[in-house]
Amino acid sequence: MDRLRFLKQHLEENFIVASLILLILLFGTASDNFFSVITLTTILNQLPALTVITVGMTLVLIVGGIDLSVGSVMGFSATVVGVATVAWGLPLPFACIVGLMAGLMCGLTNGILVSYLALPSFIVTLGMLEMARGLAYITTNSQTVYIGGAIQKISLPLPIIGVSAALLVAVATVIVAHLALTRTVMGRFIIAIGTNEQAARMSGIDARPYRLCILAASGALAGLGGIFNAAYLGSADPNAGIGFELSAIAAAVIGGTSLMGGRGSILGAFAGVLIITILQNGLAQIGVSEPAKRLITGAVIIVAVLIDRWRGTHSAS
Amino acid sequence: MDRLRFLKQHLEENFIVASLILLILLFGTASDNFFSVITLTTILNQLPALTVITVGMTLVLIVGGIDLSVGSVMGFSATVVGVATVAWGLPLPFACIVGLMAGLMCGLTNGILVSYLALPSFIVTLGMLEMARGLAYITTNSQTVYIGGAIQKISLPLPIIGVSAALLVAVATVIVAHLALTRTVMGRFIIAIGTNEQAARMSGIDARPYRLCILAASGALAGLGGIFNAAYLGSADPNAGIGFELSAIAAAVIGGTSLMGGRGSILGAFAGVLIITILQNGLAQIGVSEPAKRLITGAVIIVAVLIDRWRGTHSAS
Amino acid sequence: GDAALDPHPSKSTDDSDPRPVVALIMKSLANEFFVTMANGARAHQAAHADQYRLIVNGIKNEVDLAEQVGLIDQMIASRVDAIVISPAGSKALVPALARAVDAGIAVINIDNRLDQDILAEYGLEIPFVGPDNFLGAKMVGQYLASRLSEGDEVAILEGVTTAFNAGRRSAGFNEAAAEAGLNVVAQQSAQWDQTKAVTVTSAILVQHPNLVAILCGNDNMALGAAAAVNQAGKRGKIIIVGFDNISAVQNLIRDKTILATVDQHADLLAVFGIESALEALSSTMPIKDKSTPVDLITSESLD
Amino acid sequence: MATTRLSISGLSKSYSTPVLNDVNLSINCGEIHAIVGENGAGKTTLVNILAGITHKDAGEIILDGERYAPSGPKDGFNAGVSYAAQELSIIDTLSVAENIWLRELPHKMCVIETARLEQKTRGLLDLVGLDYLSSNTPTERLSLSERQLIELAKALAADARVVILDEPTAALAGPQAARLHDIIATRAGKGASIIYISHRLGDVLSVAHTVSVLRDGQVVSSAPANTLTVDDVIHQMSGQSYPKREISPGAAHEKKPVLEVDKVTTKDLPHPISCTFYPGEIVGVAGLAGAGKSEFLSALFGLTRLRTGRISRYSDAGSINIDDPAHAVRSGIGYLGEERLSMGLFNGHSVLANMMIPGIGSCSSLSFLNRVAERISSQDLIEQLAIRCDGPQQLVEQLSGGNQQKTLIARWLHCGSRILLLDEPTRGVDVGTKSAIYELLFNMRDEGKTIIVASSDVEELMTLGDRTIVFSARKLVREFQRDGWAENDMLTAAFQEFTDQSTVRRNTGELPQQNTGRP
Ligand SMILES: Nc1ncnc2c1ncn2[C@@H]1O[C@H](COP(=O)(O)OP(=O)(O)OP(=O)(O)O)[C@@H](O)[C@H]1O
Ligand SMILES: Nc1ncnc2c1ncn2[C@@H]1O[C@H](COP(=O)(O)OP(=O)(O)OP(=O)(O)O)[C@@H](O)[C@H]1O
Ligand SMILES: [Mg+2]
Ligand SMILES: [Mg+2]
Repeated sequence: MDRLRFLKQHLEENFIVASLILLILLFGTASDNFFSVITLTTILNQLPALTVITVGMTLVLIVGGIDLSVGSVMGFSATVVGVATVAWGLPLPFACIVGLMAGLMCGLTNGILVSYLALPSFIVTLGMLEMARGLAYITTNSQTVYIGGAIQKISLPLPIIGVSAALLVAVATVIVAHLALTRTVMGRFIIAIGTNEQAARMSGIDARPYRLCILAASGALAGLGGIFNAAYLGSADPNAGIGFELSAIAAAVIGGTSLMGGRGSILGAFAGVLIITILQNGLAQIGVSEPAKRLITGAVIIVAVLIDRWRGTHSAS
Repeated sequence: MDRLRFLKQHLEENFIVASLILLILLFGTASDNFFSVITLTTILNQLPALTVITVGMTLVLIVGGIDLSVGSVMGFSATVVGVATVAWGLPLPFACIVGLMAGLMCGLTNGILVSYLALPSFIVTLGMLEMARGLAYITTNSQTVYIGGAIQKISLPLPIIGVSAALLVAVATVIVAHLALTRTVMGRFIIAIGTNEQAARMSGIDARPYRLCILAASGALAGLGGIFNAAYLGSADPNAGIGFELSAIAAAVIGGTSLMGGRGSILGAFAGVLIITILQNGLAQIGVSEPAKRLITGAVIIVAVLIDRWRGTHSAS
Repeated sequence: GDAALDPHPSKSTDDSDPRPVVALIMKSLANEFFVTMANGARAHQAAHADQYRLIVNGIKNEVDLAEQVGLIDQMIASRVDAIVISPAGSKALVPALARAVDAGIAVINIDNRLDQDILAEYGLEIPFVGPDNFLGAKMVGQYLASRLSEGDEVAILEGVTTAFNAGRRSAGFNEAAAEAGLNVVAQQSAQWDQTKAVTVTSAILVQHPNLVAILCGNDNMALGAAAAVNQAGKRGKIIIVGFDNISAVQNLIRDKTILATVDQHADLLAVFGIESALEALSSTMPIKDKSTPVDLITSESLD
Repeated sequence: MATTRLSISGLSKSYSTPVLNDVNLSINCGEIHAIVGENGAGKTTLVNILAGITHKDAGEIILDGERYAPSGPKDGFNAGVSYAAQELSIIDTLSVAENIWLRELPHKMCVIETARLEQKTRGLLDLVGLDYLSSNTPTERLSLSERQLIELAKALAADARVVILDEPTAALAGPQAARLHDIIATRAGKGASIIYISHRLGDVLSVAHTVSVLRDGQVVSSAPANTLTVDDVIHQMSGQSYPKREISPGAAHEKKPVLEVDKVTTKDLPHPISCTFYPGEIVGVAGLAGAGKSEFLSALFGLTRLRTGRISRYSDAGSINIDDPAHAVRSGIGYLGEERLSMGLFNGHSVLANMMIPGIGSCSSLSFLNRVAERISSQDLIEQLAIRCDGPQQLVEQLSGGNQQKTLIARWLHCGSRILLLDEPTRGVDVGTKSAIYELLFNMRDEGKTIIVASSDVEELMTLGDRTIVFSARKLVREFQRDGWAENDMLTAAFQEFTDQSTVRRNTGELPQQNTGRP
């Protein structure tokens, strides 16, 4: 019984993997230099920020909410890191902690409003989307802050391992979140709350602290994404992360997370991040025009979910 | 009994009206020239596009979906109107029809994918958001198309009535949609489907054609919004409507529509549109800085829903 | 109508304050270029506080024409005396500006030139104060070409493709490249955005291993390109030039990561615009177009 | 000789395992045909196929001489088959009248004619005994039995040839069930065929003309009701019989109280309630529909805010006030709600996950789940309660209604609560399992636990309750000791607050006004 389920789940994730491989093959044939170590490094370099943010988003979606503020919070946190390093002269680790705290604060605010004032998360985080962007502009006086070499080390390959510290942290985040969701009591509770809050309440689970935690975590992860973004750019861009929320949601949903709550997979979401990142890269390598990029991106998002759905009905019947 | 229900509903809408009046008074004291006929005209001129799009969005939300593509579809339809007038030399009414059809096509595509392939509307319309924008760029070769005087008549005040044709159409749309939702059989079905699709199915209602119709209508209304936008600008802007989807959702939710489906009010949504438009106008007249604008906008969105919620718990207990 | 001919349209209802009101309408207040512009304007106003009052507005994103038209209407509603505008689009704003002129408001066009044909159609003459983006781009392109040899592969990062300035700058880059016989192997848009610029540059670097230089339509994209080059381990092997001279780019020019940029003096742009507006309010003579300087910024010129 | 209305032959349906296997059945015009069987026997699946909600794998259905193969519920209605489902199809955001007439709202050019709708609804509400409700009351406010009656009214609204009622009385009190039986007898007298599914075998034998027994996906017998006894039917259903258990009264009042209700009022319970519960007793809560039983239980669990008074929980750890479900569960109180779909089940998740939720602590260490322990516990519970499923990993929404109910009961058995609040615990549960559940409850009582059971089934309360408290019109009116009362005494008490029919209307009908009239 259990074996069968495992196999089925395996197959499900394989469908996403199949989409991924298809995409890679397509770009491989369309572009001469797609299959190269440098392409791989390029893609790996781009992953960390979207990955950690998508992990947060997936958790929020599973608990039955949505977090539209991640992109702005990421931008805000990046500017905080930038200003903390450059203007206040904090050493990098402290600056990063301050950046994380900025993200956490935004997340906590979202969480308190959603949990304890029972406001819809869509609206609260939409408000925060505006406000965190405003804060990012205030922090930097709307200017890009050049940080310089030190912070870039976070996103440059480490000597022996060959991948960056940012990527390691991002992958660790994926693993920890996956285990927390599937193996812990808290994970069960989060899924229960997302599935049927009323029933969870009748089972003695108070949804509010969990909602609060998850939204705060999403804020903190967006803060982490901000650090990665600053490291990636070597500077703090107050406009960083515009539209990131939609990419993160798309990645989560491509990976099988339901927008209705109660259902989702962190590993699947990670596969979704890979698909989106590879798509962006491949399209840039082929050098297609901006309109064509839009058309192709839109189509791939729909087709990826279509494949997922087709698999769903196919394996169910 | 009926009287009481009516009164209650009346009171509910009054809470939004109270928020509105508060906002107007605030701006009236903060800016010398806020209370003037020309401010009123300015605001009335800006209403039509957001109004019709919010009507579509509200219907989609009530039937349990979401339409993220409205902004892009509006842009696409505006460019189609522009190209039809300028490049193909179609007379204005025909060009407008072609523009409406463009919106309708996008909406139908959304509708078919959501209803008959059972894909989540969030993702389908996210894909359409990208694709329609790509189409808008292709249509105009990424350039603003100058249309000229004829189309502007739509958004200029009519001689005797003193308001524009666009506004008349928009208000008519609000009224028709309100009556359709509250008085017709189809309205009941839409509410039923949005509340509990399974139960609706057991009662012999097939959700698919209704979902399809509503999403198609939302596309057509976005097309209408595109015509209004082109009329407002006197030219077709391929970037028109970026971020409109979030404004429309915010307006709908401020007006009491639930993102969970089954509950919502067209009149409330219209009040939401007024709040958002007045807010934008007032902030511009005071001339606050961009970061402050963001902070205030975000806060107003949250506070408006907070007032709504406070009213909800208050009248329920 | 008649109001347009009135040289002193002091319609401000606030009689206690006789100073005229000048509205500065920009493309965005979230972009350093326009922040500099706004700061220049505010500094000027502070120095000439007795002469006029200032309202500064910008739109949320640089491409939202409808929002900018809305701003113009709001300024008409606020009964300002003059509008100094950096238009988000060269065509779509003309009708709204025509309304402003009809309402007796003096209008000055800065930064991004309005479409002459459409102005003519409305019978408008709106003075223009601004730099020549094409010339600036060509200038930095030529400076770059002097470091390269014929046949070298270069790439262009373009801004938002629908923006007029983006097109002018790309055209300037292309002309400089053509004159020097450089080979433009890629031209992609990174939407003025730093993060997108890294993605696009990284991909171009993979696709064109022999690339020697990248010309960027603004400094944000230049910063992104520099980060991408750094990540690809090609630091020092690829020359980058930008546009706008934002403060963050100056460090990189000093350490030679970025070769050069162009300063179009955003602060002066607003000041010249406001001065033209004040002139229009106080004289009956038609106001002449003014050209603002474009300067090449290199590590030498920074010191 | 009556003519055949519906003839089913060779009907089969399989999911992962066969559910219906070559079912043959024939139903006449004017006949009340009962279908009985254990939980998971396939009754709901069978009628779902008739209503067009599920599609058959094989077999043929003849309706009045014509082949009948509905492709959806709409086809079913059009063919004159109306259906009151086990999982109620009430839409919360619509009014009573709109729910009843949803598929044929009276309209002129698409605009709903409110006056005609109201008038069409009035008669139906009177018929099912909801005369005190206004036809535009929103349905989300109604109690479970009221919702069940609305579902019935909906099925009776159309003048159907075949009326399918799947456990229509599961939440109804005696008088209401009797009323329903009168209604269907009248309908049958006019020529309609009624398919009646119920686990209340006494009712079945008194109201039905024919009784068919479904077991292992097949019809094992189909016989006139007057030739059968309850024991026969039970035997045919399960292949075994259940001897009546000797009930020993609980050893209550020996210790100090565990739960004390002190002058409590809530929004829906306006009259102060005081009572005390002790370890080692089962307390029944009786009352008619809307009497306030459920409201009382949810107050005990901390779900409803108290207006006045307080509820104290005494345990070894001291005394606390119950004001929140999370506190209640932590202090060892378990609660089974009456509405299993919205208040209990986590659809889309496994039986295991559904069972383990409140007691998950015992299957985890340092908050990490112990999957082996989970599987073993859930397997045990499945056997203990005879839950028919493919294993602990099956999705809970695929279980039959009765088995879902058992899954929810299992949840609290596993949790080891000291106090159990059970609202309609055996709703839709078959006779065999019902006695197994009673057995479990008695054992728990004998271990010193306290069990409070609200039920609309008087027989159940007589069996279980060491004492029974009776609500009438949202007021606690009487308390009976075990064996100190007969069914009639309870009814008298339950009607106590209603001196005549008009008071019934006023007493319950005033509710919505109270709610909206509040500031
Ligand atoms: N969608 C499904 N997938 C898998 N199995 C199903 C599904 N629906 C029903 N079943 C199985 O079919 C069997 C019969 O279920 P059904 O609901 O018809 O039983 P029932 O006789 O109505 O029982 P109850 O008295 O509990 O209502 C059950 O064992 C159930 O697990
Ligand atoms: N949310 C609500 N708002 C208003 N009235 C309510 C609400 N919930 C229940 N009621 C009313 O309160 C009364 C008591 O309901 P309750 O559910 O406690 O009845 P019950 O005794 O459990 O009946 P049943 O046997 O039908 O379950 C009913 O008349 C019901 O209509
Ligand atoms: Mg059943
Ligand atoms: Mg009840």
